[in-house]
Amino acid sequence: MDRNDIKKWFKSPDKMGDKYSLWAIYFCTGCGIIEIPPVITARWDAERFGVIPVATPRQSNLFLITGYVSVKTLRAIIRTYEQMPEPKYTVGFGSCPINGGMYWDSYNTIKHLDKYIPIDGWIAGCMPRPEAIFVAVTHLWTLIDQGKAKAYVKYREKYGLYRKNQEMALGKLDWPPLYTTGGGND
Amino acid sequence: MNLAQLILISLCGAFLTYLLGKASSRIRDTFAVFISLLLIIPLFCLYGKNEEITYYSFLGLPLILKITPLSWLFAIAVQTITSLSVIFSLSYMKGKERLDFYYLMLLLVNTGMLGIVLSADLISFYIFWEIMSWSTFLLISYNRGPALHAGMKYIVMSIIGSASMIIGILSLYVNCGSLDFVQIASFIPRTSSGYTLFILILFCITFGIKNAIAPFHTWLPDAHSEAPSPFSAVLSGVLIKMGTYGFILFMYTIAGLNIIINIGGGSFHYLISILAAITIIFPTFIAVLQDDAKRLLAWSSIAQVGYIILGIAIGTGLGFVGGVFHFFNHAAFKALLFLSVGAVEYRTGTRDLNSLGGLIKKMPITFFCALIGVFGLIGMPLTNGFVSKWLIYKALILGEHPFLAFIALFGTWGTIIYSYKLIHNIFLGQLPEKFSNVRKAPVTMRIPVIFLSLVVVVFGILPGIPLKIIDTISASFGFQPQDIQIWGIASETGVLNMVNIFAAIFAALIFVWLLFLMGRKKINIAQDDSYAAGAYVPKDKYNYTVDFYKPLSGMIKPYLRDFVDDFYLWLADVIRTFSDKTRKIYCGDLGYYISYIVLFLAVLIVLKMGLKIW
Amino acid sequence: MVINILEIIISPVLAFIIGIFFMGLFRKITARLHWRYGPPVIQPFLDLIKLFHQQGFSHGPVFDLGIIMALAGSIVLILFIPFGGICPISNSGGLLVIIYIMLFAPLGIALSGGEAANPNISIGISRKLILALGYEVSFLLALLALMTYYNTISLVDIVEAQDNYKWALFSPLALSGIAYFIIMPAMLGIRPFDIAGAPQEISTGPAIEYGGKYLGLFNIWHALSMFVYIALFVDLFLGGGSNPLTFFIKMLVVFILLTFIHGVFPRFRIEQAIKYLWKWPVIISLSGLILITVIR
Amino acid sequence: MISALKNDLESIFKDIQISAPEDDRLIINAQKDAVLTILKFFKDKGYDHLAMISCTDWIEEDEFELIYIVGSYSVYAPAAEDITSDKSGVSKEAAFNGGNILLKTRISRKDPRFITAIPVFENSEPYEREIHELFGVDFKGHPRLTPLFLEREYKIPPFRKDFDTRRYVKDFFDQIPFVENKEK
Amino acid sequence: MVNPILLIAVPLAFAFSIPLFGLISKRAGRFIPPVAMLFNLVLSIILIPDVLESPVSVFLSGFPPPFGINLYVGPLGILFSAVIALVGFLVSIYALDYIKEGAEEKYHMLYLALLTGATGVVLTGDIFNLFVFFEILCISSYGLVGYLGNKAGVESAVKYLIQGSVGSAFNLIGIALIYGQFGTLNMADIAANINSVSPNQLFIPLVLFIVGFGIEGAIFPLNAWLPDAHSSAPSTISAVLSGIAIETGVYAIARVTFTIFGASDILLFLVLLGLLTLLAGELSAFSQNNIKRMLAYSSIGQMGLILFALGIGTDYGIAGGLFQFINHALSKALIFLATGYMIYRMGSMEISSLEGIGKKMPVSSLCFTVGAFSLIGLPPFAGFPSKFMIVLSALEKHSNLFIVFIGIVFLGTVIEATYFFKVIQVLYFKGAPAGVPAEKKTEISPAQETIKDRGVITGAPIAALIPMIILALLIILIGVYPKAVDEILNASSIELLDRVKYIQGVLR
Repeated sequence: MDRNDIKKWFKSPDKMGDKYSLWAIYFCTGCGIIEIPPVITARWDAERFGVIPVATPRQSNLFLITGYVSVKTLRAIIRTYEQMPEPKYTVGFGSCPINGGMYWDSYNTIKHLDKYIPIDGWIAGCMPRPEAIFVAVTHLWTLIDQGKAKAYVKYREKYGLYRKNQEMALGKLDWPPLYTTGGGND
Repeated sequence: MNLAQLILISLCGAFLTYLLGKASSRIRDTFAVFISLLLIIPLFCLYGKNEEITYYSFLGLPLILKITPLSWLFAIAVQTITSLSVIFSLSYMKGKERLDFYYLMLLLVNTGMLGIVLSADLISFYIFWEIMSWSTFLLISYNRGPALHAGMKYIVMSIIGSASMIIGILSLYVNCGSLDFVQIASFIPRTSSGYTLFILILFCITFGIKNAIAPFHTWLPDAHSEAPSPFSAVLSGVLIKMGTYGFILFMYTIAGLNIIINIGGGSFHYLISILAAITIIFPTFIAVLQDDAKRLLAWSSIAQVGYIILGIAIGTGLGFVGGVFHFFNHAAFKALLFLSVGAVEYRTGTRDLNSLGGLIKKMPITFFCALIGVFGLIGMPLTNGFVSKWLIYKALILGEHPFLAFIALFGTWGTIIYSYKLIHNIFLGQLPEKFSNVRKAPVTMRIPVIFLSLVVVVFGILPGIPLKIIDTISASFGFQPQDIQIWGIASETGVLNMVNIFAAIFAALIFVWLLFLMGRKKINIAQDDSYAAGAYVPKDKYNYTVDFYKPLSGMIKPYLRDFVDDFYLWLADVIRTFSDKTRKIYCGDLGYYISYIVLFLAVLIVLKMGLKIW
Repeated sequence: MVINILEIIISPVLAFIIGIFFMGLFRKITARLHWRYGPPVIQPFLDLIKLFHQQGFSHGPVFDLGIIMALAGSIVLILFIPFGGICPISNSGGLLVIIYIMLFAPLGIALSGGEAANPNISIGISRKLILALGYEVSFLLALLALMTYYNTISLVDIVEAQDNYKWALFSPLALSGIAYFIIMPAMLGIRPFDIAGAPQEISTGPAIEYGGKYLGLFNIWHALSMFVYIALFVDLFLGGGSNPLTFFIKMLVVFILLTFIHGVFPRFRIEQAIKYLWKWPVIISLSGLILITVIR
Repeated sequence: MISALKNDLESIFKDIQISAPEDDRLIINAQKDAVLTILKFFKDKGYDHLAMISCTDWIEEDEFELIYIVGSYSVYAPAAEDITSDKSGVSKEAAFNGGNILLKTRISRKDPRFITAIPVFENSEPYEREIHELFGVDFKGHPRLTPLFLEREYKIPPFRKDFDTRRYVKDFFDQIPFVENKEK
Repeated sequence: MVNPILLIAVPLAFAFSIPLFGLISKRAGRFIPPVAMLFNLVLSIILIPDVLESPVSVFLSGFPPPFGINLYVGPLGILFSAVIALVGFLVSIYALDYIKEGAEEKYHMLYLALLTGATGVVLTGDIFNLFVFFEILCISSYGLVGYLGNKAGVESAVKYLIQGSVGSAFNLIGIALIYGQFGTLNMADIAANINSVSPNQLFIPLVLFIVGFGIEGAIFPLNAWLPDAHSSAPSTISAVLSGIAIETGVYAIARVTFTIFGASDILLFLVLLGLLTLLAGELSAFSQNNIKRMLAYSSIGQMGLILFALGIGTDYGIAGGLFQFINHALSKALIFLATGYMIYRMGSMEISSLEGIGKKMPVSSLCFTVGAFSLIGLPPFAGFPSKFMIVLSALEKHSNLFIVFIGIVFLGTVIEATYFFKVIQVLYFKGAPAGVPAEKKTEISPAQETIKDRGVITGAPIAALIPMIILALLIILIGVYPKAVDEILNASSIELLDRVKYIQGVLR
């Protein structure tokens, strides 16, 4: 928690800015959403760390996917992710987005979310407790510090692959591709 | 180039356009534009000179034309607005039928207005007033359908107006012997104040009807929304201001300042300012409820004219200068708004505020000029509307009329409400599917719109230019001259320095723009790439324009029924039923007819013999 | 002349600092009301740093022009308002100009929101304008009472007239002062009246499409407008303070009161807000004006 | 009261088996073509609420079983004192505290076709759409048998027992390649 | 100096010579009336200058003044005869092409008889002679009203005949009383010793005269015949009737009240009567949808206005009244002629059927508009100076009562403007009708053969357009340059007011 370290603020304001003002847009997918209210209210107060919930993707830079992802919800997740401004970080809650969790053999859920959108960090557990969420946030800070939280750069470079995967899973998408340039866009 | 030749040229120009129209429409169009532009030049160089010419005598009465600073200002406004609307109607009226008739009438209205403004005696004033009235009638009912009803409502009210005017003129002629303004002005102090009040009331009825003051405003909304757009720009820009010219003429040139102030114990001009205040409030909030762009603008014209009359009727120098300056500004930005709405109607075919939207992408210039027009209407700083409203408010507040000032200020917020609705429903929001291939407004439509928006901005930043002229007018009426600089008004009770404000705003804009550039480079995205809670924006179903101020209109709609209009319609029905009854007298039965004759004879004899009346 | 230039530079910066401080305080106090620890007071500043290097999406030239115009309007407004001893441009137009320059901000945001072509934004804007219509009635009545009482339209004269503790709030203008205070939450757009930017109903209304630096400018504008309205209140009714420090303290008191109101009250629906605003504050300010006209 | 209802049923309909394990439930097995008339009969009796239509897949007997669960609000659960109103025209002594009727029928699995119950119960439309989508039962006369939940077409409707989800996941989801990160 | 008797003798001679010309070629008769009227017009214009210096008094049968039948040609008389001749001439040109069927010679004979009767009434100085010419006028107009021969025409002609005869009976009784009283029939002679008799004996003949001439002069309670007569007569006849015949009635009332009885106290009664007629006419025209009835009612209204002006009694007032007479004669004739061919082309008199004629028959609708605008009194047309003078003279009386009267006059103008503008809107701005609505034809003009040639709507023929254009130009000329008729108006109003000068003129 090097928030009060003025030298760091002057050295790398963008990293520090990102770290200590993570505005989260949480998409009420799956059962993880019930964990968010205690995180942002009195009991575990996420605002201490600068994490506040915001209403629209445009204003946010942290995307929490809190639970299993059904095929229909994937469409909304991709749309929201693409509408978020550039330095954006995504955190997957629970085992379902990692590998499908207990719905591993269901015909209707997405197994590996990171085939469709890049994920910076995962929180294991079949619905992690608020403390785990805070651990994830601090972990994300270190990633940002080390410059390893570059999921959005990966999305930009490999957009073609991602787009292909998305179209394989969802059939025709009715919004135009986000990046026309970008590698792997064969 | 004396004044009589001026009027003659514009009159023959009108008829010549009609004849040329028979030859070929191209020649007629160019000739109409040429004649209306040509007339501006002599008018322009008449500034300052006070020519006077008796051009004709009618039944022993000399008809005189004279140019005064006031009439010069009005003449310039009239001529520019008309020529702009002629340029605008070149392309707007292209496909329509009977265009010779349209241009003839438009230029006739222009001649009528010029004649009114330049005439120096009441008879020529009346003659040009009538020419203006019935040519306006023919133009209002130009595009058939409901326009006929609007035209009929207009002509009946203007006939009543001109009837009361002719009675006033003739009683003046009988009592004062001559109809020249100068003689009347010298005659008024000598007569009893009761008679002057009677004359003033008669003329105020006429000018009130033409000016659409509170009780007589009912014809304006129909006339404006039915008339062709270029003409409704002239109609609301300058034509209803002929009433204002009449007010100023009678309250200041003829009656003179000190008479007006203490006539009827000072209540007369106070009554007019209350009437003007009422005219500000109700039409503004009725305009908020309108769904048709031009009807909204029509109601807003009534409200803005209320400001002008309020400025004039307060009776202080500042108020007068503010009122006349507001006339000039209102002519500019209201014509601008009507023309831009006309351009939108020309391109999209509709002016219904519920179905338009998103045209900013397709018609950027029209949007930008309409935006400046709306800023002028609201009175944002840096536009000329602000300066004139500032003057009026200062006159009101320092003139101990806090409640009138409150009504005027509150009217401004009403203006903001309906003018933002106008801009939002036409230009902002999602572009509906059916307007996806709308093209830009044609060039002949953009020239007048751009010129007017320049006028609005330039006179907003450097108000000194027009204020200097208006100050000479107010000085000629006996107000003490204001201390006017190029940048605004400097007086001990409060300085308005527009250049100062402009510099501050411009600096702030530059500073914020730099702050804006400091941030990361922005990415432009399409209009339909907007937040829709994860879904893709559905076509045509993602627009909030229908009944834009639903919560507000729910509350104020019941109170804003137009009672005056219903009263007039009821009156018309009464006359119609009464006339049906009188027609029953001629019932076609011979026996009745003969009995009428004999009865009439008997009654006469009985009256004479029995009661010895004679 | 140099002092004047200096003042012109200092007062916006000072206003920005105080504004940001107020925003931080605002979040801290509401957090403490919610029994939460709450963010550090400089959190809004940190947010700005993040926002300014975050990517911003633009819907077109008017989208940028609108938010720039809004912020420029607030900055110019600050120049007109005497802040303690400092008053950069005091001699051109006075209170009437202030009323009109206040129009820049809502219209600027309305225009940029309009271009963002999102119905939630349009609903937000229409609510904001209707709300403004609501509180404008008593705001104007209060100002007019002031102007007629001191018979001037310049703000500086009003401040001087209230020297050595003859505050307007305790003079016959008390009614107008109370009315002005009642409508302050509506002007600032905080809790009882934050219908226009309600995150739950219309996802922050006009601010939906603002990302990155647009959101940064929006937050700065919100901070400055909070500063302006409170400074105006202090100037008009609390004597305006001889030096910036006393002025700041008065502002702090007023601000904390407002934050308490914000923390406690639920949000009005727009019809309820209008009915309320047109009933009580108008009655108070109208009677204030009548009282003044009677006295004069 | 259940017996009164049972006797009426037997008297009207021939080949149905009725068993009433508990007091408030009546399980009726009926033939395919008698279903609608029975439903009509129950509706007239005041059982105007079709709770749901469900379908079970008897893969061994190569049959689908459609279960219509019919209950009633208006008639049979009158508030204690509200005896007066008999607007529904059914005798009050049939005071039967609600309870459900389960009407079961069997249809063949090869070509699962059945008629729609919309004329009797309008609210059966979504249930039938769901069964059509997840079991592949075709309801004749149904206005719009369009997909309700699933995003994609499935060769074998997913709820059938012979639909192997593991294989489906293997050959659909697992075919989608991972997006390789540079350094990984 | 040409003898004014020719003014009456020549048209009479021509009238009776029409059957002779009829022998040469059947349709030659229609060229006679224009020639006769042209002669009359030229003669009265020649007479105007020397009549202005001193009125000409001619004695027919060579007896000395009080006994012989004398013609008194003052400025008033010559003014009326000039206008009658002008309108008669133009209408007769219009009738060349308009009247084709039916008994043409009889039409033209009656037409000429009517005009001679009118000229005679205007010029005569002898009461009985006045009565005789009045009878010629009325009888020929009965005949002409019933000329169409359809049911409505005959019925209204009979009604007109009965009421006219009642009126002439009253006239005859009045003349008999006067003759019994004074023993002489010469107006000047009666006027000279009028006050040798007590006023209430004089009252009965005066009232009888007013009622008798009032019926022809379309005063309110007496004018019940006018709407039917005008609407069922052919347009040329209704033009002449409302252009000339009604005015002669009013002239007779004016001559009787002013010169003979000099009863100045009856003026207020005339004013009230005028206002009543004005209101009745305008109100009943307001909600009328048959165009000719509407125009008939508006004639009643205009007559009321003229009577009101004459009733004011000051010389400026009477000049205004006479100016209004000129304006009404010209513009009402113009409107009737214009509507003549419109109705004929469209087949029905309903206003709603005249939609979109402005495009099809541009000249006649333009003339209709000019006539309508001048009747309302809009500036550039003849109606404006006349209304100007009337209202001015009323105001000069400086009595609040007259301000109320002026209010009523203007109420009438507003109502008149409303229904005229309604018609103008129908003409120009309503949708263009597809074909000719053949079925609802209430009145077709006498002449044309079958309907087939009217499939396409063409403008009025040239013979009809010339008189209309001349009338329109005259209206605009008088409207712009009123001084042209100013001089003769003042002279004739002085003649009416100044009884003594009239008496000397005749009895010197």
